[in-house]
Amino acid sequence: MSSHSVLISEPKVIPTSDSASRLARTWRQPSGFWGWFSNVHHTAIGTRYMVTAFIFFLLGGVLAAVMRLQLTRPENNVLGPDAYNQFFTVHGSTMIFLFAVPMMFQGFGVYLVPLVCGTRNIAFPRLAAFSYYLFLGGGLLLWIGLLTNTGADAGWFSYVPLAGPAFTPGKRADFWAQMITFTEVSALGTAICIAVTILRHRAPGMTLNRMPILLWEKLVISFMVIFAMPAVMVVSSMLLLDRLVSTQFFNPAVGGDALLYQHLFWFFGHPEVYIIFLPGTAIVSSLVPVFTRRHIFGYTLIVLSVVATGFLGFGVWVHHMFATGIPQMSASFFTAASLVIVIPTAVQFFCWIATVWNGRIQPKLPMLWLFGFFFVFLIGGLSGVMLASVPVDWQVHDTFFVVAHFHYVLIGGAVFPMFAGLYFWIPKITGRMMNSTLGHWHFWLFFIGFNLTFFTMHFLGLRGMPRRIYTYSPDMHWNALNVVATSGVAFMTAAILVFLANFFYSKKYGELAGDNPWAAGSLEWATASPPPHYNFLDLPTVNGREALWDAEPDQAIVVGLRDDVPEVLVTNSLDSDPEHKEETVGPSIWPFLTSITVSATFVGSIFTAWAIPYGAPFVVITLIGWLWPRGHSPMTREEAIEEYSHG
Amino acid sequence: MFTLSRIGGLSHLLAIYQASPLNPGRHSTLNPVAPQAGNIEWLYWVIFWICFGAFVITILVFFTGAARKYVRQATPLPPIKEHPADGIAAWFVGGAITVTVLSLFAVLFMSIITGKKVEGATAERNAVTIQVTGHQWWWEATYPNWQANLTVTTANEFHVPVGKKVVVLTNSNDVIHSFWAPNITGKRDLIPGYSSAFSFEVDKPGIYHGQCAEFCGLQHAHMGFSVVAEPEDQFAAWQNQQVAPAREPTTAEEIRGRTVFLTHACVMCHTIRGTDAGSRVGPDLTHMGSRRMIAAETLPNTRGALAGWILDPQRIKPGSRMTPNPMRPDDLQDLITYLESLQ
Amino acid sequence: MRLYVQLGIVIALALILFACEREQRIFRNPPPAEQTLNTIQVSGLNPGANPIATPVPPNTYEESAYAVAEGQKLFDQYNCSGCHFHGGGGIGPPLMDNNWIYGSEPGNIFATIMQGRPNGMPSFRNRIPESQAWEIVGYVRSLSGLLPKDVSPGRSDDISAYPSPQSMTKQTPIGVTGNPEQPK
Amino acid sequence: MDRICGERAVLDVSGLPNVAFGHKNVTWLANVLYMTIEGTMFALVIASYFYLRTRSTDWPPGNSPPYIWFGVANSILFLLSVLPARWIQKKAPSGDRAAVTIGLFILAIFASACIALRVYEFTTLNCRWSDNAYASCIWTLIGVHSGHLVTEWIETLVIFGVSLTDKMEGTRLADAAINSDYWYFVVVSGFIVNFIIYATPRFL
Repeated sequence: MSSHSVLISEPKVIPTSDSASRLARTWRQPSGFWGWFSNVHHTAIGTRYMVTAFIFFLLGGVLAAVMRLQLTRPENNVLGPDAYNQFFTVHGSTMIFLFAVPMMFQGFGVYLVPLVCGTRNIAFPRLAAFSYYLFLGGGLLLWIGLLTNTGADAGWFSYVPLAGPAFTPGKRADFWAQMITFTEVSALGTAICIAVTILRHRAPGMTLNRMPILLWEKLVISFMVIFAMPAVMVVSSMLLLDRLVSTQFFNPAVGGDALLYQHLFWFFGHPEVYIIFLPGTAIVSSLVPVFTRRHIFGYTLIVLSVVATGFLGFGVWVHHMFATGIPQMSASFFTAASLVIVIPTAVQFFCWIATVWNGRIQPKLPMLWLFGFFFVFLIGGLSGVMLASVPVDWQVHDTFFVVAHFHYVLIGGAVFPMFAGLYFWIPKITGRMMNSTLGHWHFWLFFIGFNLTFFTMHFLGLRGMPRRIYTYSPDMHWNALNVVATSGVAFMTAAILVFLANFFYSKKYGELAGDNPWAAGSLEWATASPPPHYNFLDLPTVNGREALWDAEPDQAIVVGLRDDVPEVLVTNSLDSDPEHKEETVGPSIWPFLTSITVSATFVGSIFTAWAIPYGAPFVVITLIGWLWPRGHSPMTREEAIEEYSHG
Repeated sequence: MFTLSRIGGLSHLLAIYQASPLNPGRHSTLNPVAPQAGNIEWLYWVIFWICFGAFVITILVFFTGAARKYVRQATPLPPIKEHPADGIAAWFVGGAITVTVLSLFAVLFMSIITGKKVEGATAERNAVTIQVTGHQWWWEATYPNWQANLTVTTANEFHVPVGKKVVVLTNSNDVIHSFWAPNITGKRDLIPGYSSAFSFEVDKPGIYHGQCAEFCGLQHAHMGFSVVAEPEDQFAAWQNQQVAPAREPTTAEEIRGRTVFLTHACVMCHTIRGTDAGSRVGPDLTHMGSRRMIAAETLPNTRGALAGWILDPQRIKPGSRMTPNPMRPDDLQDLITYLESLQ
Repeated sequence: MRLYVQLGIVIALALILFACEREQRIFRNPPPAEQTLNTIQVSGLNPGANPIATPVPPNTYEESAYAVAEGQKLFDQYNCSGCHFHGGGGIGPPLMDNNWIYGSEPGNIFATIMQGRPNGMPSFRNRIPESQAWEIVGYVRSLSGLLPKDVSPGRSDDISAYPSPQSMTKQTPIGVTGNPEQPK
Repeated sequence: MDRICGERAVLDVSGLPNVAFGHKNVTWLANVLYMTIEGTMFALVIASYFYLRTRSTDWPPGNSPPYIWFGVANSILFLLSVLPARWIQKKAPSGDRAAVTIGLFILAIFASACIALRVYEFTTLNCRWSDNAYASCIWTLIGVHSGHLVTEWIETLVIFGVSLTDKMEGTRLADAAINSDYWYFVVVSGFIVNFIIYATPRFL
């Protein structure tokens, strides 16, 4: 990093100018134990999402490692069927609901979107904070369940009737269903925050056709969340109602239907895959220009692809149900749809390749992870083409082939870009660079381990090993392949340990990053690392798709926002023209208190329907506490200082 | 010494072969014995090679592009290109999209054709029909006949004639299961409240393994079945044998064994036609001595395995619906003698 | 760091609160070797004969939702429904009300199943293993709300009688004389 | 965009207003997204209702359709309640606090009346949620909509409470106007839900 020594500054921003100190005072977030629960700044919330989701990633990984140990040998005794079923259900649910979406969409989204937009905070910061607490509540619920032998055990999609009242006694499936409620309310809240931030808080000049692809993708994902997540909330609520108050949605004896569950679930479940994968492509599209030193090729094509994926993602859900015996005609239709959705992803791939050809690749660590992404995700995408074909799906559906496929897609489409993104943005978050040598070790260990474990699973699937079996007979000839698959776990574990060591080491002793260590072009690099709570000393204006690269020598800054109250600029959705100024809200304990009352109501409703009428008044009280106007709008400067320095 | 090391080497080779993709395995999509699985295997390989080609080309193009302009030392940073040569790139992207779309069309077309072939007609007059009902965690098979006394009921072992069309009607008694014998055809879910039909015909005589492929609870792993494909005359003989009521016990042990059966918990769940035992909760045992395996393909049908299974099934299949049956050793021996005699 | 310690304590406390037998999946209990061996018994009906001592230990199966749900399945599979229907009663007395001719304690019901009762209830001794009988006892008691709600089964996947044991309000058991049972 | 030439180019936004009404308001957009979420939920439950219809020979299966007149009465009440909601929206941008307060009061009364009628609707559905899948759907639909009704009623009361204090100014007036948008959503979804509950069992 010697080349950018001129850019390096201390990671802690010490405001020097008068305006900076006033801004720092106005946007100050409280500290201390209770301050932690009052903080509503998006960098804090985004970091929390990332850290929490990463911890869940580690926990889910531990479960996976134990399951692999169980499968190493035929008729192994590491786990019994009961524990194994809980392990794989909690593993899947954790990775999807507590890691992938919170990390890729909420974590990166909440942290980055306001910075890339060039605004001071996310829209509805209290809602964002509330969403985080609910996400945490959902995660704790699922894991406390596992630790108290109440771990969900009907698979991460909890098909009925198996998860219904007749076949899963006790509260295991209820814990799962309520975890869904927690995490989906959280994702929906965040989606509103992110969509509104992107639509109304972009820096002046960042018109729709200059919006970085990251923002486009986050916008599309927000809308996908808004249309997809209600489906899973509806279906998990139906499951809860069936289990708790004896509704008959899924009871075939009295007009209910088991396939209704599958339709509703996958109407959410397939868009969910794209909700997980699109943030990955967002990271790729953000990083490729930086490390090829070239504007991305085919901006419009990529944006159109992303939007098309958003729409098509809702039209392919039945391909999870080909083996249910649906009519040939509709199977063909959904095969066609599933193949069509390959095209937008392929288009993005080709555009990245074109960018790589036109640019000059820099051998930096995040780019290495992007290579990993290209390799791994391509395999996952192509095995997806195989699965889209109905007859092939009839054979390999619900086998280890599918397990291999979706790990290639999800680890390839989310975890590899995540690590690329973490190595890229951690300097912004902590102010210090990550160690590149350790990063290379991390990559190669993870890449080798991943392929050992999951590529082998393709063969296991073709050779008839169904998924979700806790053991198998020695005469099935699956032993040797399973040993290979388990051996990869050792590599991946080592890789993750290397990453953790690297993170904690670099956080303390890493090279100082400076504002823009990668010489990147988007707005998050126009401020200090880590960013101050007011994000930008002067709000920027934008002149091109890569704001910093395309800036004119005297690119204008925004003046006229008050620095004595937390004011943000609201711009027009399309052209990003300034429309009005809005005073945003400051730190508050109420989102946390609300999340407590809401959580208590949700958890209570696992056990009795009366929890809802009894819990509702408390929810209302905390909501009123949250939303009741304080002070006058707009406040005088003295009042503002009074409010925010003692609040 | 020489021989030993050679054997050791051979066994290693064998292990390597068994692990390698070359070995199709006994329960495998790549070792078809029926036209249905054969068609799917063909389709699989066609799509596989298309995808393999796509993978190789994409990776080659990508890494060539990356290597071509690779900057070893990034100081000073290369300037940001303002107006790169986008013309070639546009041709590349356009061409690549065209190839992708055409390949996808080919895949779609072949999938639909193969799907039609595999699904076939299920309303054939001359077919053998099997009604398969999924239970937690075993398979019930009925060969329906308009004469009730010619209906065959058995469990976990489906006999089919070679070369003749077999229509499977599916149903489930509790949760969703999935009928899958990969050497024969693709899987089909058994969904409570739905019944569906599919058909296949096995070309090669043999015993083929199958397994439940939709997660169905605690013993999903031990819900196997076998398809015994045999020449038509053997099949007919089997059918005749299965239609008959249970063989009358002849020896003293067998008679005592039947008494043990009828006075213990067995009778609460199992049927032996020709006796008072008529419960339909567990598998029909009228001809259980003729089956190869017990406990849904979990154990071989031997005296020892049977004894272990009757005494403590929860150790073998934890969570299974079969209850432990503590009994006196002589009772157990006689019971097993009787059960084994039910050919 | 302090925050994480505090969070850890909260989680640990929560675990202690939650940890209970409710979710235990009982596969083999008691160990088969310790169970009473069944003997050949030719007659199925023996009301009054062979009285077995009313078992003293409480029904541990009643603490496990899994065991009670197994009892629910067995209740159907062993055709208890043939006489009692789904608890509503028909040929046999209803099991959802508060009327207990032979007592509502687990031991009483166990004895009823094992020994049979006059007027038609057959003895299932030797037919139904003790562990399963205890599971059925749990289910029968849940039908009139005598078990905690989180142990009682929800609705089953058939045309079942309303309400499910889970939503049944607790009935105070009374004997056949109409007097409330004496608590033991 | 005015540019003031000085040390560096600037975009001066000090003259921009602090409050925006209608679609320019940020909360308005969030409210629209929120209604989209809720609307999707309603749509999915209704889709489930029609899906379950295809799995049953007669409809409603074994129950008689709900008693119709409470539903009709409530629909009429919904229709009338649009008037005060619209009035609030008209008056809020001009800063007419008294008019907004009165409008909120009337709207709250309408909402209370709707809830009261809803109680009668619940008693005349002619089914219990645990009877069959049809009944479960009906109860879920009306239950979810009642939840919205009560939420909106509380929200109106709270904003009415705010309007009695001196905090009712600027963005609070905009919030009052947005509350009316949400009331429209409750009304429209109420119409659809009532159509499903009361009309479809009679002709499906």
